[in-house]
Amino acid sequence: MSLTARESLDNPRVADAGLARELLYRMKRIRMVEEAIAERYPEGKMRCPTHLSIGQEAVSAAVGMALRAGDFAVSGHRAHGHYLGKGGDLKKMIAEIYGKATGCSGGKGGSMHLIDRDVGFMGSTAIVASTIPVGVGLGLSIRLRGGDQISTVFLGDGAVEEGVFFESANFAALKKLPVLFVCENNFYSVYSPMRVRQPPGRSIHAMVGSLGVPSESGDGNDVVDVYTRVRSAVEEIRNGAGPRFFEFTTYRWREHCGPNFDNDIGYRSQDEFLSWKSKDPIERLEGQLVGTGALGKEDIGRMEADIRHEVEQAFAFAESSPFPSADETFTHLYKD
Amino acid sequence: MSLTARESLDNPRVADAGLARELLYRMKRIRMVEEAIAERYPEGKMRCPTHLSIGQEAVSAAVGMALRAGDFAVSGHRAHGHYLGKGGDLKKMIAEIYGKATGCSGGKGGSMHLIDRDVGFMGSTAIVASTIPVGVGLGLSIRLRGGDQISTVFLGDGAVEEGVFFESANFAALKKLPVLFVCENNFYSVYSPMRVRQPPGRSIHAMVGSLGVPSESGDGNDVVDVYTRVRSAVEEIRNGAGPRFFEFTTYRWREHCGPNFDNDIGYRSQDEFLSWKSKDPIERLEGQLVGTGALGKEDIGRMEADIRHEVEQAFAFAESSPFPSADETFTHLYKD
Amino acid sequence: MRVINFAKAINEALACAMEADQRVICYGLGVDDPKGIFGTTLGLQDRFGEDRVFDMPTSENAMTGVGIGASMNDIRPVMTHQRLDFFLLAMDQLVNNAAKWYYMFGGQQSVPITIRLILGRGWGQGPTHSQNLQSWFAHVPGLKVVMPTTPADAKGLLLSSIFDDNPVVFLEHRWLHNVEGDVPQGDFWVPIGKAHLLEEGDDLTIVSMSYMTIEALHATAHMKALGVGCDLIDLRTIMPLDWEAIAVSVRKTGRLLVLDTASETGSFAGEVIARSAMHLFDVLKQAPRRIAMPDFPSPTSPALTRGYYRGAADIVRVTSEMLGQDLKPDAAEKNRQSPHDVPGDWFKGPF
Amino acid sequence: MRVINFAKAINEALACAMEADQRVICYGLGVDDPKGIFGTTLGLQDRFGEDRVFDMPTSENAMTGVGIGASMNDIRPVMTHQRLDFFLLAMDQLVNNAAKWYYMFGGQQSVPITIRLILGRGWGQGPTHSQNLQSWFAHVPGLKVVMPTTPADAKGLLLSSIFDDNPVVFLEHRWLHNVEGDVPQGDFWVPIGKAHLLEEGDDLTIVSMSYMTIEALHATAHMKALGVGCDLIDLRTIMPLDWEAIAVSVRKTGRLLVLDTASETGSFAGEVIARSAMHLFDVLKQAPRRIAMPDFPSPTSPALTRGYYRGAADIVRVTSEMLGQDLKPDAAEKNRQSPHDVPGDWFKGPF
Ligand SMILES: Cc1ncc(C[n+]2csc(CCOP(=O)(O)OP(=O)(O)O)c2C)c(N)n1
Ligand SMILES: Cc1ncc(C[n+]2csc(CCOP(=O)(O)OP(=O)(O)O)c2C)c(N)n1
Ligand SMILES: [Mg+2]
Ligand SMILES: [Mg+2]
Repeated sequence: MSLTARESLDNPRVADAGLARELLYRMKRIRMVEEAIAERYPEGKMRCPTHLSIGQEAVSAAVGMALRAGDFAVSGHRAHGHYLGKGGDLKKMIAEIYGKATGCSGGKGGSMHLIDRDVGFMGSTAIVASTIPVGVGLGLSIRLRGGDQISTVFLGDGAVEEGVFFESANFAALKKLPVLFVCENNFYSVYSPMRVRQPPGRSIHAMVGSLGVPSESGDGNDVVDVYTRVRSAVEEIRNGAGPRFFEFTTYRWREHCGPNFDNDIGYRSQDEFLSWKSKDPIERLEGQLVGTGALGKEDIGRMEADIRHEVEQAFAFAESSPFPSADETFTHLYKD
Repeated sequence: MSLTARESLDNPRVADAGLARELLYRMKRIRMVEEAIAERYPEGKMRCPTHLSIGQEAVSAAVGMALRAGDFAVSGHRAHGHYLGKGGDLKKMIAEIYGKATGCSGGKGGSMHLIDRDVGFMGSTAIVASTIPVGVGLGLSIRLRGGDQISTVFLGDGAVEEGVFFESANFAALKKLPVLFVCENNFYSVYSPMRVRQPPGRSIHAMVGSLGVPSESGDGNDVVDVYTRVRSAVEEIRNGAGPRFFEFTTYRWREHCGPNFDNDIGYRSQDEFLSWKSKDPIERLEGQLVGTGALGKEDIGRMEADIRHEVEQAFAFAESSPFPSADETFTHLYKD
Repeated sequence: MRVINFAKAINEALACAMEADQRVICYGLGVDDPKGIFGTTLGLQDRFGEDRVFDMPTSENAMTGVGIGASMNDIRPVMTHQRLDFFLLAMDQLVNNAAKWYYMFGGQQSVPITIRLILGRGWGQGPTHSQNLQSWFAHVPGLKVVMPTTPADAKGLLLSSIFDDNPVVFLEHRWLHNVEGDVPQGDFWVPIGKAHLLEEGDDLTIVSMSYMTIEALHATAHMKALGVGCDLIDLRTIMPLDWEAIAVSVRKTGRLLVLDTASETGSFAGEVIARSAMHLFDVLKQAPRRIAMPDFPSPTSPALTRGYYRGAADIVRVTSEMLGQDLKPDAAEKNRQSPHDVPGDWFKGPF
Repeated sequence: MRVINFAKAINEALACAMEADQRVICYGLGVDDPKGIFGTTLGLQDRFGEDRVFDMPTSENAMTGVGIGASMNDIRPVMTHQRLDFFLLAMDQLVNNAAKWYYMFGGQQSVPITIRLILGRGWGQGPTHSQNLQSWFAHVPGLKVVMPTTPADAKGLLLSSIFDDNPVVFLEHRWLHNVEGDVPQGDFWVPIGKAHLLEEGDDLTIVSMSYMTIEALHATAHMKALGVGCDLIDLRTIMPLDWEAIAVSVRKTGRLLVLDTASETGSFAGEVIARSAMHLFDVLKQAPRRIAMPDFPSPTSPALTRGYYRGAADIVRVTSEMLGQDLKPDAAEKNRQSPHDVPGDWFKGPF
């Protein structure tokens, strides 16, 4: 495509609706997968801690699209969106959450431990910040082996508080490694607001900049903007410019872990939630595209139907897949 | 004293030579203690890893003088100067290095594990950066208990690379704790120059500033300037302004660990060493004081004789002190 | 006395300590959130204020050091982590500082902190949320390691831990939080270092800890009905170890089975067996045994955890082998209705 | 073959691995400095370049994760720390990531990294520079734990470790670096998981590891002269453990003494004794014993370390007790001239 997403949308005459449509599709797909998980979670068949990213789809969709399949990515506990955005296999993800043998980790990992090496999704784990140096190490490996891959590290605003983030950013800057850090600042770590975790008035991206990693912040609910900026950073990283850091503000709609809404329990307000809901990245882009006539209601209906079908198939696949056999508990300790 | 040190020296008419004299005395004392250790270390009676601070005395002398005995301080492996600057007992320190029962840690700690609670020197340990959060926790205790004490954390440019430094600075800033961070940037961590550890062009103090701890840098070999700036920061911290960070550049003259010079082994140049030696903080102040007539050669001779006497006594005390009895190996596991 | 659950007992101990002593503070991720660490810290911030009860940044290592430093100036910190696994980030502060400070400075300054770590199990907690590293802590001279089973012990031992002058690692098993029992009201201490003989019998000594003691209670009840009597020793604290309680029992029964919530190799159960082999060799009638988790990470899928975790049936099976009797191991599980990967019907996941 | 020391043997293994395989990299604080990690990394940067041999920031946790990440893209990192104690900062990466990755992702991606940790002792290394935590590593499923004694094993096992597809913790005792021995030239591997029978005898099985094997060699030589013959099994790798080698020997001798460089409680020696009690109960003629360090931090003063460390005389003393003979323990130390707190006259401190 010859124009950046931002240009295409700013300039309806030359609008490349294909790009925006693709971003919309990717966001909707993540949303509908997550909604389906939320809906079915109470059945008690997905028996593992599960962190949904509903409300935060824009970053996953845009960053995933800005990367190549050969690029690497790692993530943390809230990884469904990152996995899907990067091109991870949906069926295998749902099967993994169901603990099935066909899951992307053979049932050993669950929702918090996803992998799809075929598309460079090298792993997500549940210890906050624990994959950050792993992503930097993948960046080091690229440097050592040559080539123009990049390594992407997804992290949250809570992960920024771990010393290992700081150490990892320092090393990435020191060696000018091809690493893209993508921080989704959703203002909470579990139920803890920023206020009890980071000094007032401190900016995450400015701080990271001063560590030596060029940094910027952006609206994480503006998918086109996220895509545009990340894409150009990715090009620079590929060309040897060294690491980059993005802080994208966004908001998690549902509870930290599990399927429910929890604005009633007191750690955040219904008003706050509603104000963020009104900035829904999906409605926003959909509104723009429908408004400019680039997409019709019908197109959207078709898109949703396609996704619904895919999601249903994925759940059917997961439900009908076998559980791992009992002796699988005792395999994969060492690689021979 | 009614004038700050800087004012007094800048303005010879009102010079308070007493202050400068005291700083000179404190620096000389640290230097002469360390020189005596270096001289006697090859005898093989000080049987523990020993990190000398010769060349870096200004920071220890000035910061120690800016603090009250009731203030806390913690440090790392290179702590002799900090301990003495804070008012730690010289005899007990030398005895500790000799492994004697009369040592400040009863022989259990050695050079790398010093303590003198009577003057608020709460401990130094040999794991890089490990006492940084301890110092911040002392700051928290002051907040909880009330009062205008402050807690001082001595650290090196290498310690800045540990994630725990970052975490500790974040917490100190978050809670606005009465913590003074004093970083002696001597450009090396063991034999490793900055270049292989931190990104080019990055400023430690600017980075720490962006974490949320107001920071500045200064010439760590200008003892009066160090004193003046730290002293005013200490007042602000006492008055509730929250933590402060200082990066003072300075230079270690001898090998990282042990008594010798090692400019010949290749990790740094003799030229570099000589250029720093020409900035000797002691010669510098002594020159100024003698130059302005504030001190005579004779005064200095007397000062040195006093110190020499004290140092000799300390070594005599250490040498003549008993070793701890064998069963002391098996005490102090738990406090009853 | 009245019946309350383990979580409430912890909550009472914290409140009681903070009420009695201004120096006690309580912090950790989520201590003041609506869930209050599985209910254990609910209401504390309202009662004792934000200075003494506070949330923290996700900085496990520094925040451990902060507690250590505060404790040196006469504060009594209680830090909490929702899973032990997160605390792996803080081993430097725990081991290099907290455990050694009193010794390495010649007995001048101890570090009276209490670190509550919650041990996960089941509902797909998986490899990074289910580790039980008590043998690590027991191997570090200078630490005390407490692992209560009953609500009363949870309360009494937590109070003893908070007012102990040394660093205490206090391990709470997630599957115990809803276990109910009689708990004395008010200021109630249980001494650190004393085991508790929960059942008496002459045929076998079972040494256990934490959640495995619940499984052992099921097993011993089942076996008692079949005429087999066991001493069931709930260690309560593994460091210091109440070796005398074990020795007395093994001298009586001549048979030893040790249970552990951790992976088998290098487990604390192994330490107990080693000591019995070294010091009770002549009274042992047969080889001692241990039941611990397999030497594998914990898997996530319920299909995989079923064969991973050990419980009452395993205890009965091994006892059968030791005594040469068929004690009907499978029947020992029969009355328990919940799926194997939840502690009881009260647990609805996800955490 | 020719005689070289342990440090040189490590150096050869590294050079050999890097020569043979472009994927091998070597990093850690000071690997390229003039001292070259006690000589073990000297010359490597000159030979293999700054990309493959590099110093690092003092960031133990992240740098472990960096190695883990690199290993996932077909790099073979060898990371080195001058003391195990510093590596306590990296337990999260080692345990939560390296050890579990292969398992938790269903066998799709292993983590072939080698982590060299140096164990300090003597010359006032003190509480924070002398820890021996091999039993921690052995308790974590998924890790391999290697503890060579001889220069040949150091070389052969390091090569096996580097090319093993799993994370290996490679523990080098500082007091072994100057020990000399025959070492084969070139590409020479010793398999992980196989113990080495260093001495043979029918009276007692001594199981040992790392530096304690040197003490055991002094002790067995002394006892042999007095007519007492011991099997001396140098474990070489504690995980996987070569249990068969131990079992064969104990079946022959009926007597077991296990040595360890670590604090006694929770030591790996305890694990070996527990297994012998469980699996060799009927062949044991008497209670097994262990000799390990006391359950105290290591003190600094030579006056305090003298009674802390265990050596040949202790081995002879315990053997005397076990066999009911006076084997003259004190004489076992007599020929050794250096002060007790240095490995030999070559050592002049300070590190
Ligand atoms: C080391 C560690 N500490 C604490 C936790 C508990 N925990 C799980 S998710 C989470 C929140 C992290 O917040 P953030 O990085 O902002 O991610 P978000 O959940 O907002 O996506 C925490 C603290 C953990 N998993 N690991
Ligand atoms: C956690 C840890 N890593 C590595 C070391 C080894 N070490 C001892 S002193 C030192 C240098 C630290 O440099 P810096 O903080 O600048 O202090 P300086 O020696 O220059 O005074 C290092 C890396 C250690 N003691 N602890
Ligand atoms: Mg967040
Ligand atoms: Mg330095």
